[in-house]
Amino acid sequence: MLSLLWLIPALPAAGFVLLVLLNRRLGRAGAAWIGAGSVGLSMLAALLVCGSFIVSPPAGDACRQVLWTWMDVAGFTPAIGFYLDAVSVVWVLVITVVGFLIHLYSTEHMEHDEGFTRFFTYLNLFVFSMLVLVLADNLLLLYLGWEGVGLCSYLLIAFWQKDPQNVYSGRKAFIVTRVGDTALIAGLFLLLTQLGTLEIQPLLRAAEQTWAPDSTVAVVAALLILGGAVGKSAQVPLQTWLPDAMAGPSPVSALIHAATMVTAGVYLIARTTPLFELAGDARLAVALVGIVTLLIAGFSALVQHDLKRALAYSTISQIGYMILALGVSGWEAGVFHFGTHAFFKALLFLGAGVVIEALAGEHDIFKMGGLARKLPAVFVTFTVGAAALAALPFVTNGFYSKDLVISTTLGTADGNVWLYVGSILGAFVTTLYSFRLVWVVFFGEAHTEVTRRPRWRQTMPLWVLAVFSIITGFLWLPAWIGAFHPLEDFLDTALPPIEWTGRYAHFAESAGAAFVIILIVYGGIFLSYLLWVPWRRGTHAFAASPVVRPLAAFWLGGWGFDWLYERVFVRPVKWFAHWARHDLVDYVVDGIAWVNLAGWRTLSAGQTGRLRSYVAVAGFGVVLVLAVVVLR
Amino acid sequence: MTILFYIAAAVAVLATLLVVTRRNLVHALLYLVVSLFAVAVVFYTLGAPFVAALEVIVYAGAIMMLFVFAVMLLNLQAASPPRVPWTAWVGPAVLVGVLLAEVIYALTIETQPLAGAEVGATAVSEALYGPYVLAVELASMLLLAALVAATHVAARAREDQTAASVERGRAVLHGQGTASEPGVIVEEGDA
Amino acid sequence: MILLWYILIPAVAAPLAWLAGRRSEVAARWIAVAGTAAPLALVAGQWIAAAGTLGETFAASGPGAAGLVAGSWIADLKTAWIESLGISFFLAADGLTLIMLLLTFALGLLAVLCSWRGITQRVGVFHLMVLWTVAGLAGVFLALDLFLFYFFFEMMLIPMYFLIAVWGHERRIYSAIKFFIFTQVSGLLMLVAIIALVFIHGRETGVYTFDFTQLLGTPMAASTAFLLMLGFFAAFAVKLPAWPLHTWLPDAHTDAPTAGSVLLAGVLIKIGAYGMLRFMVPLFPGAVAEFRTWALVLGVVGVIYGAVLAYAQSDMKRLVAYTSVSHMGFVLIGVFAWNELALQGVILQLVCHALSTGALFILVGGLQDRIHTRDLGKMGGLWQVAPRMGGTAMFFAMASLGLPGLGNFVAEFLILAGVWQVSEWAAVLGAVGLVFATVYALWMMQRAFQGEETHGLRFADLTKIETGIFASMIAALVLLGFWPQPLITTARQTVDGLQRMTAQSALAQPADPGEAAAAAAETETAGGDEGGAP
Amino acid sequence: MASVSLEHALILAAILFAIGFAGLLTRRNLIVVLACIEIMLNAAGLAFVAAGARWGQADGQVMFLFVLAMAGAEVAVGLAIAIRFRQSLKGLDVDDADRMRG
Amino acid sequence: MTVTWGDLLTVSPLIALTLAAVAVMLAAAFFRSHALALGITLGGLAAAFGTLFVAASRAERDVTPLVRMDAYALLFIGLLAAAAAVVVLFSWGYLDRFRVHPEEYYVLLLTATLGGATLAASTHFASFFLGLEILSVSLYGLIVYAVYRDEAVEAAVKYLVLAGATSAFLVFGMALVYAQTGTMTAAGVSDLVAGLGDDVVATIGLVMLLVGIGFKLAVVPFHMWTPDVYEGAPAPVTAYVATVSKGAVFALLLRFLLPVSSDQGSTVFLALTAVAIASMVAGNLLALRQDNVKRILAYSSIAHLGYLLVAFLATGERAGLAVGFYLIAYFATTLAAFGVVTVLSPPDRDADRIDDYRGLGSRRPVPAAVFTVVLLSLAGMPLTMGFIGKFVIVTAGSGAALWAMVIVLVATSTIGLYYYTRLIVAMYVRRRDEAGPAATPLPAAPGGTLGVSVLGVLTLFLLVFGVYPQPLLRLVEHAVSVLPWP
Repeated sequence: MLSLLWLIPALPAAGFVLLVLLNRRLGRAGAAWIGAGSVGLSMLAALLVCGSFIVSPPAGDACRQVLWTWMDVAGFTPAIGFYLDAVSVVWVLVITVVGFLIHLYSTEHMEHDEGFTRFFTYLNLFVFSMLVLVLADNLLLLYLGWEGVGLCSYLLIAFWQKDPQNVYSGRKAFIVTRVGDTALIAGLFLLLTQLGTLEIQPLLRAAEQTWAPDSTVAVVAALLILGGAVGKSAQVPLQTWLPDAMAGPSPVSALIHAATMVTAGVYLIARTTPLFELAGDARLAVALVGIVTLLIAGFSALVQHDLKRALAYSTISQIGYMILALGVSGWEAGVFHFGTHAFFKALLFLGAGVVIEALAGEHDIFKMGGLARKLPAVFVTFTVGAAALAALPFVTNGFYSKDLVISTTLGTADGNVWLYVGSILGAFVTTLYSFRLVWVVFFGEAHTEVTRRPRWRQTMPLWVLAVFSIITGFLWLPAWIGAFHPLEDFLDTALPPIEWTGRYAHFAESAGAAFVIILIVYGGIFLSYLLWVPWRRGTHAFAASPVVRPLAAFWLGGWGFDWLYERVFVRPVKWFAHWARHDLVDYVVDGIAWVNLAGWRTLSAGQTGRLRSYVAVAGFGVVLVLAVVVLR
Repeated sequence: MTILFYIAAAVAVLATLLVVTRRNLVHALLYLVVSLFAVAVVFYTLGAPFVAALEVIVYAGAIMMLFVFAVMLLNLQAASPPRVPWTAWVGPAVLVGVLLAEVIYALTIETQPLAGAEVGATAVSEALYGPYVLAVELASMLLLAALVAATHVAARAREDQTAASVERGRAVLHGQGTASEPGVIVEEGDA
Repeated sequence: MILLWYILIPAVAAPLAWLAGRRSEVAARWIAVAGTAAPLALVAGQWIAAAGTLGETFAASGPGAAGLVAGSWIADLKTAWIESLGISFFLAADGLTLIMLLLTFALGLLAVLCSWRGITQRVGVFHLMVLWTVAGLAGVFLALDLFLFYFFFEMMLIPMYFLIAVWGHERRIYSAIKFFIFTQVSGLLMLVAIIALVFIHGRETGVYTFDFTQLLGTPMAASTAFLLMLGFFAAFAVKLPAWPLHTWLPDAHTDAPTAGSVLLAGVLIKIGAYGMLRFMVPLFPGAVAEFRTWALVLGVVGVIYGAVLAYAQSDMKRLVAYTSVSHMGFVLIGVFAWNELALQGVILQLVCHALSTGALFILVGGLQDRIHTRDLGKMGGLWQVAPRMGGTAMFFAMASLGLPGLGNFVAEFLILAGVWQVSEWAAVLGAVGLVFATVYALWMMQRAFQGEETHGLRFADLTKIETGIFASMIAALVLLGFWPQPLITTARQTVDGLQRMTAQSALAQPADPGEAAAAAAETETAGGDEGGAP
Repeated sequence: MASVSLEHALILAAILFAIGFAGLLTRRNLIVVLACIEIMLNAAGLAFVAAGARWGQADGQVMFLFVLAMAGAEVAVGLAIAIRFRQSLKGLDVDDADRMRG
Repeated sequence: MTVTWGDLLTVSPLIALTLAAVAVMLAAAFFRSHALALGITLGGLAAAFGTLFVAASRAERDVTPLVRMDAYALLFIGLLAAAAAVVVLFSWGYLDRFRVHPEEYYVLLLTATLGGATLAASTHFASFFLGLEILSVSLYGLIVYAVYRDEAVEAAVKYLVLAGATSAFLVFGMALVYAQTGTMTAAGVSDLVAGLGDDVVATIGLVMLLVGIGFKLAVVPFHMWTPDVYEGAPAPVTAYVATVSKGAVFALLLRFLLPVSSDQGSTVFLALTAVAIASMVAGNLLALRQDNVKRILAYSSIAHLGYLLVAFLATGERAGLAVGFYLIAYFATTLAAFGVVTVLSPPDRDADRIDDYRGLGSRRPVPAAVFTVVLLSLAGMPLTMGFIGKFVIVTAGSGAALWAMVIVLVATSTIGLYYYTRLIVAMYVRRRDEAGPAATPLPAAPGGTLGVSVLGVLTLFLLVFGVYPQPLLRLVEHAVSVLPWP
């Protein structure tokens, strides 16, 4: 059954090609069937392949399928080949399942959009690129998927291309991620030069054998890979593009900017764990990036007016948690949190999509309100998603994964107290902003009328995702609840298990740490209820007070990164481009031409036409030469 | 004999200076004749009597006659061109002075006395019809060319050309007439 | 003997096209198509026939530099031409030449096809000029005698000059003469260098000849070698175009007719790279090693300067022209890195750049025929008016910013990987150039195709011919993106030969990554040295 | 007879030559210009005769003969052109002949 | 030193030309017919050409110390005769329009060619001086042939006065050289040049000699007359002046001053280098924005003489080959160029304004095509003889390591590109703003067919020897090998 591995990415690719070729002749229904159908089939294939992988793991817990050698140059022979192991199984399953649900959702959500076929063309290309990224057996093919998803995110953000602002956001996303990609490709060159190959497994083996731990080349390689991850997963300092990416349709935000693409960075680090094991400083850097991002994004999410921007900042914050987990060598915790986060964040975005569509495109949460009764299904599913985001204890999957991550920040050798405190603070803020959305959007008096009711193709995915947001948590129960952690055993086949060897390891594993989180979450929920339901006016007044308003504005703008980058990078390039647009070197060339013309003018003036001046010139010539003769 | 050389040289130089500076054309030409006679004497002192004679006969005799005829033909009288301020002479004088200085300096580095043997007409004629026989023929062709050129330039324009025939010539060009039809003499301006 | 046909067919077709053109334009066009398609078929045939032998490299103990070159041609033809000056009519072809010929004739065909409707005045003479350029180009790639190379190098100038001057756009006469003078001055400098080389060789061995294979490896003082190398470099840097000598390219491209731009971008500027690979580096390896850092600086500046200038342009065709400057910056650093990775990348880049930039020029040409302007300010929202054209433009914009999955990415990756082994900062700055490439590509797409359609432009989408052309180029680029191996094997023997020629000099690399991997596998500690700086 | 040194003769020739050249540079009347050319040629002839005398060969005088012939030819054609000059430019001022310039 | 019959045979080409001139004059005396004069002239030139082979078969070469009819001289005499023939053919259609008798034209043409031939064969001051003067005097007549035209008279006066003055310098120089060395033969001058040392008077003599030669070659600083004479003289005569008079003198230069190039430090060498560089720069710069086609060709010929001097100053047999081949290329190109001007000239004036050539490509395609090939050859573009010529010169220059001059050659020849292509553009490209037909459409000139066919032959000559120059190179190599190379 594993031989069907190549079918998983091939199906969306076939869908993409079909949609491109039959573009004109395909009606909406045809496009929907091919678009969603190809991803659905890919999901089935994925379920079959991953199922047989889980049920009867192949030798060495991994299987590699090579289609053809991509190129063979001076010993560098990357292949178009796919490699399936525990990590990629998780990612493939998430991508195909969430992907199919979102495709189904989109068939209805985008019904009235005239670029319907074009939308599914780009979506299929995206799913293909993402699957290639996670299944690639060598870093060059991974990079192909990596840039493919970057392209599709640009195309889909700028999908409604009539409005230049959307196109600008699309461009911004592509360019900022490309900055990150430059670091990644530099890493590729370093690895290729030092280790001779880019095929992941042999590369990692060679690295472990030839590189001494904490040697400069190992640290540099790891940092470059981190640079790539930071770009794609919208971590500090390259996170400014994700909030603007909300200009795209909601399914796009759900699929690309919540579930799959933004976690590509996490996948990359998880895939190349041995490199990070060799480089201690790099792991510290990863942890720092994680903690800083989760705090900044958390506080920004707290003050957003736009529903989708709030969710975007929340995504950045949650990915910060995953990166933090990887940073403290809690590799499997990061993967687990990715799995849970994909479901509830997709759910929240799809819910937001329905809400916005229902209120005829209204994004500002303070203009919504009182939707609980009008859109009951959305209210329930959205609340489940928000709860999972806030890590409502025992019930939601978010609790189990976030608890695990927070405890690893304390328990592992790399963990330390400051990281723990930071993650706790982050958890508290997450709870605040997630339930803030629930209270403000679904409670209080209604401001705008509901015009459209979602039909089954939009609500069914919401319910499925809600169910997943609950049950996927039970795959890895913490030690103090029970010994049931099939996901951990499964991931151990590919990733090094978590070693609880830190100073407070005992406390971190115990129920005590979990209790602290439970307290934080309940406190957060209660506080948010108070702030945004009974004391709503008070909170508004407080937010508008002269002391708090500048701070709120600062957080609203994403801690001023945009402002900084505009001045430091964008303006100088624009100025130089404008200044040098007539090509500086051309002035030199025209200067030479001018000199020739000046020469012509003077000499032709010399041609006076008078005979005596001719004789004089001749005479002068002779006298000059004779003078030289006589004087030498 | 050397004294005679220096006197003749002085006369020649003075006469040439006067040729160049005189306003009146005829005076200038006459001074030129004097200068030529002086040069003829110098030739004699240098032991080249044949050439001295030739100088007088051909140069002074023939060429100067040409000049006088030309002046007469163009009946210039003494119509001297507008008085050129003497300052016009400064530029050329400086230029030529430097040229002269260079040559004289070069010549005065060391001097060799002349052989002194007189080379008479016989020696010249032997050389003339010995190795230089071809040159004589060429000289004759030179004079022929000058003859043809001078007659062509000075002669009137083609007798049978009139203004009318010029028009006819242009008509020919546009394919209405034939080229060989004769025309009438074109009256040039007064001689 | 077949090599002579490559030059003769277009050369003979040229006057035929002119004569036919006096009576019926269509006849001229079809003769031009025949004049380019026939040799294309011949080259393809020869390529397939020789595919078997091209693949393998020379045995480790392969023949020395001089011996190698003599024996390694697929086909060669040598006859006496001007004996009293030691000049012979020497044509030869190997893997690299075949690729270049394929490119020449393919783009010649495309040039003729894309001006099927665009060119209406003096059609006969137009096709005479196009075919004459194609013949000249074929000659340049085949010539192995340095004088013959210079002869064809200059011969191409005249038809291209007329193409720009007669059928060009606004500032055509200025651009045409600028193109002519730039190439002529640098060509003459190369001529002086060639002649000096011949004299040095003559004094050494008593044999005055322009035959490249004999001139190879002429011993000379390092300083003279450097000067001669600079002479060659001047000619090829202008043609390439390398950074400071590039200002003729934007003018020539903007004011050339579409066919002219396609030929210019597609093949003419490849002569610079081809010349460096074939003649300059093998003849003066020591001098090239000395000049390497400077060349890398020029290349990198070219990449970034080209990209930023492209972003700054308001004329679409000028924008595309500057992208060529940027892409050719990669080629320059690739050539001077001179290891197998970089060289294969350079050869691939020549092909892919020809396809992607050629397509963009045909597109801009088509657009100009429809809306009679190239000013991006006057466009906007054309995707609604012509979605197929929008989609194609998007594809080729992606190709020019080096999107993986297309040939350009593979080429640029190989080049930068090769350059990394020589100097890390050049590779990193090259990669940064890719970011700037994204900026200009997306900026062009936004101003031309996306955004609101405000100018009320209505025109027909792509015609059948144009769709055919673009489809073939898209297919080629995607194929090269996912399966570049045929091209790599074709050029392998040449690249290996070139490497052997410069094996003794300072240019040779420490062990290639291939061998490094084998070394790593036997757990021999390669240590953490920072890249193989020579 | 013999004590005149070659250089003195050559100096004399040089002086005459220089005066002729100066006249050529200054005077504007075509006839005088032609006369100056004659002076220069005559001086050159003198130099040749002096050189011939130094070596005691007849070559110098033969060359003078040819110079003489050439001078005659030059004057003949020169004066013919002078006549044409006067008709076309209404005067003999050489400076008027500057219609063609640049 | 009596002249035997054998000697007469050796000198037969010169004799043939002389007899032809006299024959034309006698025929004109009986009855004036243009066709007869043309017939006799062509016959005479053909005879001269024929007798070349007779002279070539003769063993001893020197006829009296004045003239040496060796292979070198015969090659150049053949070249000059051919050029004269081409000029004569161009003149046939051109002379009818003049209101003057055409017969004297042919006499003067023949005597001029005789002068040139003497120069080519001369090895003695006497034949050098007389050849030069016959050429000059004949040219005075030819330049002012259209006597009623003011420009012709103006040009003739300038040429006459300058020629006279520089001849005086020449003779004075000869006298000084003779005074110092006692010999007047080419061999004597060559030895003088080789062993110049510090003999100041001899150097001054040599420099003054070069003044005469410099004027005829129209190199800077003696180039000022060129544009005016080229513009004033009738087109065929300009062709003659630009080719035969310069070619003959250059042939002589190679014979007299060969060893100049051996000692690169000597004053004469430095003077000639300065002259060469100045000619190349001034020639090209002066033509940059010139609107009169004949003046452009005049300035370009100054520049080309600069290129020739570079070849002359290079050492070794290769220099001789370069000079020989480039002269032939220069002859063919210049004759064709002025041929085009002749063929296009309307009766009342010469077609020398650039507006006459605007849009010529559509109106008169054949002359336009010829003129394009000519301009490309002047610019040294491949497929034309100019390309091989420039290549051979750069080879000679680089071989002798004359780097300064080679670099100047490279730079100035590209300036040349500008004004050559400016003419081509004027012929073929209509500027956007130039609506309607060309400014002054030229009326068709009579007797054009003969001229156009000669142009065709010349263009063919340019292209064939541009692509396959080997036979010509071998011919020049044989001819040049005769000279006493150091």
